[in-house]
Amino acid sequence: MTLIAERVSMRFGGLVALEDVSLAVPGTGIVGLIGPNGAGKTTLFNCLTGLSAPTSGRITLGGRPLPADPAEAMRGGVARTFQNIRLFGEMSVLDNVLVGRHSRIRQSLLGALVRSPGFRRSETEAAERARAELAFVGLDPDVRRPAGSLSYGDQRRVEIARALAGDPAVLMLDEPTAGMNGAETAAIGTLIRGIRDRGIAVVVIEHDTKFIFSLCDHVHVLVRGRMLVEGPPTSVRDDPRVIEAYLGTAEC
Amino acid sequence: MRTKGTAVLTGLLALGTILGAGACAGNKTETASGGSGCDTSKGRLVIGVIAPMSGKLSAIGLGIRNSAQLAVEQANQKCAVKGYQLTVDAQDDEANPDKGAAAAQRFADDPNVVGIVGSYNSGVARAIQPKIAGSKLVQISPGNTDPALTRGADFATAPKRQYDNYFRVVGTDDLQGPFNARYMVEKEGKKRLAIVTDGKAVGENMATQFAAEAKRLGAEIVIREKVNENDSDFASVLTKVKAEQPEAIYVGSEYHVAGPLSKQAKDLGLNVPISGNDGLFDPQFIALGGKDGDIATSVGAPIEKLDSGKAFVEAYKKKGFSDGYGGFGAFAYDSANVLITSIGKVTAKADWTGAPAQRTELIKEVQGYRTDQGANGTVGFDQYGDSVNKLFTVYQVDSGAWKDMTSGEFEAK
Amino acid sequence: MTLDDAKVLVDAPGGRHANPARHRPDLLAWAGAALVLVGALLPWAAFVLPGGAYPDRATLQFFDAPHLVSGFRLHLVLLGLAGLAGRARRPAGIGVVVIAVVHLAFLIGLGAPSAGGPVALVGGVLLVWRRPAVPALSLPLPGRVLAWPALLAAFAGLLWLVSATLTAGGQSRATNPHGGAEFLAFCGFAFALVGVLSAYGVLTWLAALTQRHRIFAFTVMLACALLLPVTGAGTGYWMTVASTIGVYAATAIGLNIVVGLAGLLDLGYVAFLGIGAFTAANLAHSVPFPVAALAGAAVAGFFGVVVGAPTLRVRGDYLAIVTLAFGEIFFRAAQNDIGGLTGGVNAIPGIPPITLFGQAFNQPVGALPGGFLYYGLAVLLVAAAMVVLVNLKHSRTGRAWEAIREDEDVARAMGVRTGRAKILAFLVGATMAGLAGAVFAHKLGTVGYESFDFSESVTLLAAVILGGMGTVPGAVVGASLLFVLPEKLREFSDYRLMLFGLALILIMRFRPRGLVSSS
Amino acid sequence: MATLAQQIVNGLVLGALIGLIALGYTMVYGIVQLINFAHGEVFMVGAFGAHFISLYVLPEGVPWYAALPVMFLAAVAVSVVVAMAMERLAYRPLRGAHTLAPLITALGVSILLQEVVRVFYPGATAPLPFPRAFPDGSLAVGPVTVLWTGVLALTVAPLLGAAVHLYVERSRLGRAMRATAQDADAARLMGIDTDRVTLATFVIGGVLAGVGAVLYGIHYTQIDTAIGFQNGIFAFTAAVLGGIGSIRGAMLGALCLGLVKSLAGQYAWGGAQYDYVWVFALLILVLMFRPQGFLGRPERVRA
Repeated sequence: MTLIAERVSMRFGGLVALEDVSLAVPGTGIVGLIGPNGAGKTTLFNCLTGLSAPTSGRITLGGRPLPADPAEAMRGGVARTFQNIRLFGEMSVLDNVLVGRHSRIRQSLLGALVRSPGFRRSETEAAERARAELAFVGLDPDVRRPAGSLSYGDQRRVEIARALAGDPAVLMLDEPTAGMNGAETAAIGTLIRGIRDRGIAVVVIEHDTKFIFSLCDHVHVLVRGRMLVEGPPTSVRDDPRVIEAYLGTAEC
Repeated sequence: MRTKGTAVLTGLLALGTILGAGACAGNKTETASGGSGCDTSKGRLVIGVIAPMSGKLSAIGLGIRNSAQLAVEQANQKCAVKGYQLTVDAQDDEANPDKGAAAAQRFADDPNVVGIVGSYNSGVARAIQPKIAGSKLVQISPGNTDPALTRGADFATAPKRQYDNYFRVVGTDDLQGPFNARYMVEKEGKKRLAIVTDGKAVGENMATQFAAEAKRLGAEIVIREKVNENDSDFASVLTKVKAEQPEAIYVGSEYHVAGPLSKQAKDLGLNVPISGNDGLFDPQFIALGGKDGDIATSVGAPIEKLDSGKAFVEAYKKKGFSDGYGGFGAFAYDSANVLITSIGKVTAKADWTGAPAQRTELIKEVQGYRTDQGANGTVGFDQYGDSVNKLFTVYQVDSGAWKDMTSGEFEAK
Repeated sequence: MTLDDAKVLVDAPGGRHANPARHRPDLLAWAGAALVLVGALLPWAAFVLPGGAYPDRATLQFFDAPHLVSGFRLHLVLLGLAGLAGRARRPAGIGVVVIAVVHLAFLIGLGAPSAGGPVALVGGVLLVWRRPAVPALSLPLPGRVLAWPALLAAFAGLLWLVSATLTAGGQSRATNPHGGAEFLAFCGFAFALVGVLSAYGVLTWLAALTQRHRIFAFTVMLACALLLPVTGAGTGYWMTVASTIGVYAATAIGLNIVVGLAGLLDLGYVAFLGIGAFTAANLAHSVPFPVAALAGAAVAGFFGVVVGAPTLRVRGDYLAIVTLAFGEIFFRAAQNDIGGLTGGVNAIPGIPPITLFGQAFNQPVGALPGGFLYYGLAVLLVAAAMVVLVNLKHSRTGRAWEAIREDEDVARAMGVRTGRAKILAFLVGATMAGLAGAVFAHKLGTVGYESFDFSESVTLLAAVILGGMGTVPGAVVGASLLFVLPEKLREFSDYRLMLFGLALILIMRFRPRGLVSSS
Repeated sequence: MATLAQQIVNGLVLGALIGLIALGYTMVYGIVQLINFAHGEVFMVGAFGAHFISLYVLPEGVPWYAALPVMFLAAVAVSVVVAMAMERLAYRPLRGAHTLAPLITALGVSILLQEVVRVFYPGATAPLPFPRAFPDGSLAVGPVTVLWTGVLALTVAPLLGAAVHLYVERSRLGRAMRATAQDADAARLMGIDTDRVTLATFVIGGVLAGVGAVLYGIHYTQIDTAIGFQNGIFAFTAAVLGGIGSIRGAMLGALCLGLVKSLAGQYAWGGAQYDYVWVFALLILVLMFRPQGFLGRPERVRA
């Protein structure tokens, strides 16, 4: 399924956050989205995950319009993580991932009340799947601790496992390496490639241009609400407009 | 860690100190009740009191408890029940039926308890009655005025006794309300009447009975409104009342609503007399804003005109309780004395065991009880368990004090 | 070696030999334990009240039997012995201090304190002071052969503790004037007992066992609860109080779904109890109880959805005030006898007792105390509510609720239809409250609007939070505490509500996450 | 017409008195996000403080213009001390604890204060008459009458509200308060002593409650231990209606509440017995369509 944004604009009162931005996420591969602070990355991200509806333009997933509701977007196949980790801190790691699986679990309230065989089967299946995702991101599936008590890096991984548990077609990662050191960043890069290899399209927002250029198949550069450049990493990296945009802001 | 431990310790010590204070307070009354020269070899009998002793109604509840306590201490001094020492076990019901029912069950389980003085709230009584009916524990209420408690839901048309172990020494709403109406319409000549109630059972029922009788006598009820029992601001309701130009306002509530209401009415330029039931008949009514010309009816003859009433008031004051006897203390005193006299007669025949048969015998004694020397004059019960004392008195505020105008019995016409 | 040195050594990391507390006996602590033992055997009162029949003499006789090791003296001896062991020292010490302070305060009030109290108090303080810094033990989990008897023993112990707490100090103040002191002292002992068990990791161990053998543990617990009437607490009075607790506990469990699981603060929750009660009361004379109860549950559930609807737009503390507003509206409507359904100020009187299979529930059965049937019904109600809570908590719905509580926006982003889930929480919670309300109506025999005012909502909320939000036994523990404590504190008549307020503050100060909580 | 005008005045007077309590609620909420249910009791103890001074300390025959300032001072002093003690002893230890723990503490404090006053203050088991420390009588404008005490409340409450507003906007401490309300962690990083700010907020709330208590007492001429809880609930409602955290909103919400109560009692279905129902129904409606209240900042969905 491809996620496509066509001529998306977003205005808050008089402020123009996005203007005529178009972007296509193919059914597979890793798409990078970079840009200086305030370029509108997060706004675009919010539109692509159904959190906010664009003022104009349209967003489609697999040819159908993306509902402007995060829950429905997730059900449609767009899963995400958060820039500043937002796990369900008091819930166990496994339960966190199971919430990610929420929309794919079929259970009736009555079945849950009497713990019917069908209910038990679905619970076991869901738990197995959640543990598999935890193992996939490199965590011990048997940890019983509350998610909030894990280390920073592990929390990032739980977030990714949680998003993967919902069988997404497109996984949106909001600064997945923020606050990580080189080795950790590299490990996340490997993990993201692994996700791509499962046939899931990945969109990564980052500040770290080096990381993006080494990881992505396709890179978009957003500056002041407009899509400045897009293309394969090699061509984007050397584009003078990108260099100028980044140097221009770096001096501030 | 250490500071936390210290804090715990300090907290516990503080708690202990407060509890200690509580324990002392409990004990003072305990030793005070002992130490008379009577024979108390057969042990101790308990008179249970159920009343609201905390919260908004605590002044009334504490008055009830203290008055019952007074009666019991006097009885102990006079050795009224030979061989036994009497004691009061007062339980707070917080004006909550559930709490009252639990306390009643506690009394019903305890063979040492001979009877209950209480409750004040009719709502609490409704929950108590079924709890103690089975164990035949006698209950005498100093404050329940809902007629349905004794005579059933169709009390006016088809009265039927509800529980043979339930009695009360106060007059009911269906007598006092009409008595008040008759005075207001016939003696005061008020033809346009407004009614304001506080949404509580006593006031509402009394007001309904008041309205029925007033209409029968040809007066008009121009408006009937309800205020919140916790409110202090009656300006809005009174503005509405004022627009109907009433000649008097009947307030179905107690002094803490009626007093300020009287003042606020006057402030709004609605200078008409306030009339109400025994809930208004309290010196505080005047302190809180009751004005000259305001009227209250109360059950029984004026307490100061009865020797027995005066004796009660003096004895109460002498005890130095921290709270006054309130509107219902005298009734609680009479209720307790009914129990004391009756238990004296029962234990004269056989030692107290608390068995249902003996409790039934006690019920019979209570039913047959009669005196003219109660704090409120005549005390006795009719076939429904209601008080035979259907005498009411009208009081009016005159130069900043209550003055009794007239007394009489109410006869339905 | 100074105290601080000792502390440093104890705190020093690693090493099997690094714990000098084992090798070097803490003489002061032992002295404390010895003082407690001595204090337990000394006389506590300077004189005995003269003469009189049994109850009078009992006032001080209680303190004047130096060599009779029973009651609080037995407790002190046990705690003193426990104080010899390092881990148990702190809880045992606190227990001793509470017992000593309570009795001393009572005796000082009488003007009759003697040596026993102060000696024990000093011993207790020493024990608390000389507590070693050792972590709680973690015990290995046994197989089923050992686990089942262990659980049986634990719940039997719990049954004993509950019964002993209820009966501590006797029932009537008139016949036992120091009942209040006795009760509080027992609470101190019970606290110490639980503390000692916790220090040795027994509680965590039992919790893990319960978790593992969930069904067995639940069955045993239910059986124990139904056995309460045959213990010392099996009087009509305690049955009445306990069935009231049961009704409120079941309601509180429903509230726990709304507040504890879904994180939706509801300040008008008692309205659902009221709706259930009024519905059942109106139907009481026309249909059998089970039908009336179901109708009460259904009507309450319907209103749960109505009240839940604003959650689609209103969040957090704003939601709290919306629920408060609904609660107030219900209260006023009930007071004014809306539609002739609530009886207004005169309430609905004369609701007949539940009668099933020809047995009226208010009549005694055999030798069992009166009110037993209502108690049994209340226990079943609570058990059912617990099953609902547990089963839903460990399901897709329950996880969605918890996710909403933790972070509603993220829950949405994870595909949870939060609006629907929140309304469902209100629906389930309100239905449970409605069912409880039906029992409430029949049990009390009368339903009036005063039973459902704001302070009752607050009490229910306090039960949930005191017990531990979102936990299964939490609401039951909280409700029990909130209803038993005021009943037992009756001995302090004027001061009881004050003490209750103080207790709320202190519990939140020292256990802000509730009494039943892992952390 | 006369009735309508009178009802509007009645509503405004009630609103002004509630507004002073609502200000305390809204400020504390703004700073620490705590629904301080015990704030009503701060108001209640203030009333008893003034009662105490007037009855047991001031000699008899002191003219009202001498007595009233003393009563204000006493009420404010008692309210402030209780508010500070509450913050230091009950709430501060819970800072950072689970959000609902302070709520239960607040309820505990509320019960404790009510009971302490009821048990230990002489005569407080029943409603007490409040000293008449202001000229009796009323101002009549055409058919509309307003008690002089009502005029006083209508003057003092908005003035105090404006003063607090200015203080929070202009003063150093006020800036610190706004910073703390925005983001306590950031404020702490900027060197703001948030503990002090919180305490100061409770103090201001106490001052307003104390002043409100005396105005309330002289206007309604009686006080009891329940006035705090009851009026606290209304104040809380008013604060939410106006937008909790907003100072102008609290005043506006309170005036609105007063008006709705008195006008609904006059004109709406069901009469005065349903006046609070209309107040609460309005509240629900407002929150449904404007969940942040009249003047509150909308709560943004974070992402």
